[in-house]
Amino acid sequence: MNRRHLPLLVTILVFVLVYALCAAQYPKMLSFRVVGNLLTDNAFLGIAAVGMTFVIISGGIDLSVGAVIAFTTVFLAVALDSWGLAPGLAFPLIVAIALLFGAGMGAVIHYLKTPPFIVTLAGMFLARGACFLLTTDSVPVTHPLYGTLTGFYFRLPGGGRLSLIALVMLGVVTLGILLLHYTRFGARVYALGGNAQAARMMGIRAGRTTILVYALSAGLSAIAGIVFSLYTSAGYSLAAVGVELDTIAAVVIGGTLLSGGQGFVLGTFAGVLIQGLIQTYITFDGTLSSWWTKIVVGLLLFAFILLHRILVYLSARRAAGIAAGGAAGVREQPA
Amino acid sequence: MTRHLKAAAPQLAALFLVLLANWIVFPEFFHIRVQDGRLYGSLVDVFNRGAPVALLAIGMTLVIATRGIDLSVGAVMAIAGATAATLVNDGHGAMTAIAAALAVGLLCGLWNGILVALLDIQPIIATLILMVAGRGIAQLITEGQIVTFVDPALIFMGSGAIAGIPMPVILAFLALCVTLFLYRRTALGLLTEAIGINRRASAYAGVNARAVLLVAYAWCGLTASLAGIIAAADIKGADANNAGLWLELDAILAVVIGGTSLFGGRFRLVLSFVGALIIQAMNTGILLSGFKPEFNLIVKAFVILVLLLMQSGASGALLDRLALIRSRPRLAPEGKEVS
Amino acid sequence: MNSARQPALLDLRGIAKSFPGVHALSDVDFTLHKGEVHALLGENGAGKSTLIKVLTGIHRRDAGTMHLEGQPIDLHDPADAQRLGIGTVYQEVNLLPNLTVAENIYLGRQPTRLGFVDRRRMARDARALLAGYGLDIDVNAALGDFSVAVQQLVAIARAADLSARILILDEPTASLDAQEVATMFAMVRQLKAQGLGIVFVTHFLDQVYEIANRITVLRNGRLVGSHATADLPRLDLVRLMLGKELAEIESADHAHGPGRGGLCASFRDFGKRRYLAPFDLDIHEGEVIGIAGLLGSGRTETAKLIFGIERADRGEVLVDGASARLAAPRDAIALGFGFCPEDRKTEGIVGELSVRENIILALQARRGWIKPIPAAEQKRIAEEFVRRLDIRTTDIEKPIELLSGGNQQKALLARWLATNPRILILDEPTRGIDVGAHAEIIRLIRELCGRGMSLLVISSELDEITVYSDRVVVLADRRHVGELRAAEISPRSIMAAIAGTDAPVAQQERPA
Amino acid sequence: MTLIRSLRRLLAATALSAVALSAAHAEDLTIGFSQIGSESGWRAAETKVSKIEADKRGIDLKIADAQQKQENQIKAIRSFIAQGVDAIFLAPVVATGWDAVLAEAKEAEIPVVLLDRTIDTPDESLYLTAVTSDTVYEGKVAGEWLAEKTAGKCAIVELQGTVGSSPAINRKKGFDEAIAVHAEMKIIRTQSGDFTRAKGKEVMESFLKAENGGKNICAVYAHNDDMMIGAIQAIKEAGLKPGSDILTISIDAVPDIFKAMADGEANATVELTPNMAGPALDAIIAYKKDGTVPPKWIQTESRLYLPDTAAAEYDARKDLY
Repeated sequence: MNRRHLPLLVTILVFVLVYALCAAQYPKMLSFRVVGNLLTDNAFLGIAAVGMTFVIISGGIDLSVGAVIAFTTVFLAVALDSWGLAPGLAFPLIVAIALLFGAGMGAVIHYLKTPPFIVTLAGMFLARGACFLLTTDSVPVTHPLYGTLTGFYFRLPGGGRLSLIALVMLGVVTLGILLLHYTRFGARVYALGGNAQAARMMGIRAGRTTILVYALSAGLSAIAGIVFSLYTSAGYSLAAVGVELDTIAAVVIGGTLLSGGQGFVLGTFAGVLIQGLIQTYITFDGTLSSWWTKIVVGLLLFAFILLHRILVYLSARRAAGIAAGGAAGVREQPA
Repeated sequence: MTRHLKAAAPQLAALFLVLLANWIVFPEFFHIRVQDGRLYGSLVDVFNRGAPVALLAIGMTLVIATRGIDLSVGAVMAIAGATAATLVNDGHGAMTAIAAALAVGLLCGLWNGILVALLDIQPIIATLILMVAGRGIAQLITEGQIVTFVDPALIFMGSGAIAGIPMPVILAFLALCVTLFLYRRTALGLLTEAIGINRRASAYAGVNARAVLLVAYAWCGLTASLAGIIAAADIKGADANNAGLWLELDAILAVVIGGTSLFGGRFRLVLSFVGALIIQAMNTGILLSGFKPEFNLIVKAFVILVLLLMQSGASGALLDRLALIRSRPRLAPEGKEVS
Repeated sequence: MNSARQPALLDLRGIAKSFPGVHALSDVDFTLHKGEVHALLGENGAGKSTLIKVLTGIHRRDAGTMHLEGQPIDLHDPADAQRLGIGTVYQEVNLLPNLTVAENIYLGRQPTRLGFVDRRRMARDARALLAGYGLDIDVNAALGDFSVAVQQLVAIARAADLSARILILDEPTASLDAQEVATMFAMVRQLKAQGLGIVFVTHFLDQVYEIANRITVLRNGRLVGSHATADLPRLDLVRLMLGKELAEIESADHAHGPGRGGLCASFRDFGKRRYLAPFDLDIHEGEVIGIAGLLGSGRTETAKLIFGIERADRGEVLVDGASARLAAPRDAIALGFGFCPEDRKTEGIVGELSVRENIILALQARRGWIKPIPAAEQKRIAEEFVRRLDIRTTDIEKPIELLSGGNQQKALLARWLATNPRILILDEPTRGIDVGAHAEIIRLIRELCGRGMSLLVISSELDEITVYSDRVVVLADRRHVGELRAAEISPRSIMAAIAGTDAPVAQQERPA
Repeated sequence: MTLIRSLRRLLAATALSAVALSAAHAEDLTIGFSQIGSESGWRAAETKVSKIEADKRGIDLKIADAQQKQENQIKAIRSFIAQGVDAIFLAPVVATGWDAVLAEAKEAEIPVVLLDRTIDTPDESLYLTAVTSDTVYEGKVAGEWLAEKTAGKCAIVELQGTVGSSPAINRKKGFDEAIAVHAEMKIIRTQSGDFTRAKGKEVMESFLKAENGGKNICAVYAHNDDMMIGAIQAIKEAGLKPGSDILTISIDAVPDIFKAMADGEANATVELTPNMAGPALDAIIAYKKDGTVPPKWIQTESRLYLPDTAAAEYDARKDLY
């Protein structure tokens, strides 16, 4: 096994462990219905989190994803219902707008040398504000295609459903894995996050990669928005508030370092599922007041991070011990 | 002194421009009169309403200087307000309530500090925990209700005035002065900057990085709790659901506008304070302008972009600084070496 | 080999480059031929790095012409240089430790199939490429898992594979031991034979004479001479570099300090499992103890244990006869220890802080945050050391990262001298700094022990160790393997001890 | 191998859930309640009242708090379906976007009751009934009261709720409708106070300054009482008397506004009752018992309260909040 994959394995292990614990208490959680729900309900989160994984591996952060999702839903609702645009036109159009928006943020980050935190914060205000300009109402989408698409699902045993949007998410996760680990672009993203200066000296155009990364994140957020719009068949300017924090948490739980240069799309996927699992568990319990829900979510997050750290620490120590014992004088010691 | 003034030029220019814009949309912007023994006017509002974010920005500056970030300050505000309100309603004196609220804030800060300094959890995630759970704790204290109180001493913290100057402004300035004293009259500021720039080298030089981190987060919790007390006193009630909601973003923004790098290191407390005033001046301007509320966020986004452009374009020195900071872990350009 | 008729591989004429306030390069010419190793030498700040950055497209030149095989070229960024066949290997910033070895070699030009990176082929190619240089490592492991030497070899392999024309080696041997250097030179010779032009920047004159065909010397941003190696005796080279005779180094004699004072600290059975075998060590007042051994032999590890950076898991420390606690650098500092680490950039300087702040940092940390050193006092201390150690800076308020390496090293030394330590550990104090600063630091070492301070000096330069040490502790395989005393100390005896052939002193206990 | 084992366990679990579904009796009902969150005192009171009402009837009420997010509410409803509850209460955070998930509930034969707000759907069979007030009507009641009080002549400033939220939109709409018939009633300034006291106070402060120290303002209309309580403080700090110099009208009827009314600092409030669950529970019990289908809309009262009854109303409510 490669040491690089350790955090990923830990995340998956924790997911299985947590699921087992949940199922031990509520056997109904071990059903296809719950599994189907996990995938469907977290589809938009998963898609946005894939984009966030790229951004964080490149050493940045994107706070605008929730706002872009909301803008996409509002745009689609208005475009399909008020402007009478065909979905075949509206979908590519909104993705293109988002790509441009993300590229713009990437360009500001790179050329004005401003921290991504602030640039994407401004982007968040801008996208959320743009929603209000289109409409402040929540607008239902009545286009017949939506009914067709939402009505499409594979039936799982026990009343579970594998919906179209869940499939879209699984597709995006797969493509994300391919893009990150099996393309030159993916390697450039790692390079940029590992050490921007060294990457530049190795001939990587930091500007282009930065712009592409943020464009990708915004584009995926738009796809997440399309999924969200299918999920609710509506456009709403206050949709997906705070989703950026959920995605960041999912990415970090998935074993990606916020400092950049390391991480996995698959880990992010597991991180999304873990968060979904926590929510499902709390709903199954059903006795928590609003405030205890918040406290418990916080504590579970803490417990998870702690567990993750302990496992990584223990394994790293073992690995270091082996390296020092086996190859003293050749391998360098971690300080 | 002139060097300091020169470094502050972009921020002061930005503040001037925003105030000018306010004056254009509302010609009486600078009118100030005395009402019930306190100064009254839009400019006073900028300071008065800006005080909580300014307080948050003070603590946030210190945390950011250590190369960290604190997302929990908004939640800490809610906890502190809830604590103070509940205690005065239980018959404790205002002083006890305030002291307890500050102590709770300090405790929250220490918790963050422990996660970051001792458990080595990345700050953004470590403080995310309290950001999520903290508001729950505040609601637990108030049971989800707005706890209204009538204690005049506690209310004085929010809407009282001394010599015509509103209490929140006095408290924010006081906190700034105390923090400046604590960090600049002692060696704490130097040590904070040192660990923010190069934690390992500082540790090798004998700097107790953990202690410095703990102090920064604790102080951040303390200033946040003071902001929370003010926010509660201002409306004579602790609103655990909404007090300080999303203010952490404003505070971070204020610090960045103030010119402290998110990559840690050199920090500028006074300019963070100015940054908070710039943000509030912008908010007040939007309210006075009579724009539809739908435009608020768009206006805010554009003002931030313009500020960023000003900081990077108008001041080449700052651009160099940022460029240098971004490339810190790498080689310094040899061309600048002294031969 | 260097035919005058055929155009030079690379020809630079009248290159100039200035930064605000500094003329980094003025009117520099440089010519490189195929199949030669061309050493580019000069003190720190002479303009070597700037010239290289112009060559690799990181800086744009202000004036002058550049020709590659007779064609004029103009470089805008490192990618341009790469495209034209100019590859570079740096001393510090080399590759990306978070990527695998194979990814590092093929970054930007990975073999693809149907648009996707063919990882299997990439690994196969990488293995084959490295095997060609006699390197057999797991190419799918992260580069950061390997030693600096291996990383450096991978960097050269990448650069050579990438650019068939010119290879620039910017102090690539700075952190390698003799054997690793030999491996690297074998690689360089192989590349030279393939017809590459190689620019070699280094501080090690031995290495220059071992491998370079030609030497170009820069001083203060100007060209002072370009000669065939055979025509330039060592002494002349030093003279060219310094612009003066350096009698001091040549006449270095075996002048030791006043000898041993009382026992100051002693380590008994001190060690850490999987880190360093337990050792015994007594340190006396006014004594210089040299610590010798190859890179990775446990030299730096010894220092880190003594300074409390790594926590020993057995043994004890007696300071002035009393048992002491050593759990963190702060404990060590409280006992009066000081430590100048080898890796200045990441472990030594605090880059953005000023020279003054860097100098007083340790003193301030020891006093605690509550008692700041008054501003006037800080200024006095900083200025005193700037003067005494001849730290070249325009202003003590200048960020230390803008100083040259040697001056940074001296400022770090000042940081510890300001605390007036009893025991000062210097890890490679003369590495990567120019000849002048080098001599000065050696002079300082002598002066310090003359004043009763005890010194532990780690160095790869056996000549150097021989000059200043009262005693030499020799390490190998993370073990203290021997100790040499005054008269026994010579480069030869140290090497013998390292090799373990003829250790003159009884070997210490082997670890379990 | 482990896969096969977990699959087997999965199948066993699903079989179990089928048994559980058929075994439901009317007397020991389990109801899942997807609540919006606890964004206001009113909301917390609604949650509290719902629990009390459920306890009274011996019903197991599982409450899932969505932290103001629709996606969380949808997740909660899906979880309730997976658990096989007997009925689902939904207080929708937004009017749109419920069709798909409610269709799933319908397919699983779980009746859904909407609380407090209704939804926007072409298919009314997706829910059994809606127990709500009419938020447009609330705004209208407020507007009509003000028109009567000022004889159709008033310069109004408006404190809106959170931009884009349905009560903000509807309460504005109802109020606008009511004053549209009076040519001399005009909203001269409107801004969002995010439903909070702090923002209500801040916005009112700037309104007062922008409108000649408040002298141009005849009345303030706030979309909820909390913003009004903040606004009242701002008016007092500006040296004016709320309730006489500037009239106040707001919506919700939380205890603190009654206190203000008793003190003569507020003029009127329109009630939004926190007891939505009571009628809903009764409807469900009847439906489960003998299939009685309730009316599609059970409307709660939107009563206007004036200072005369304020003290008594305050005493009656303070424990609920």
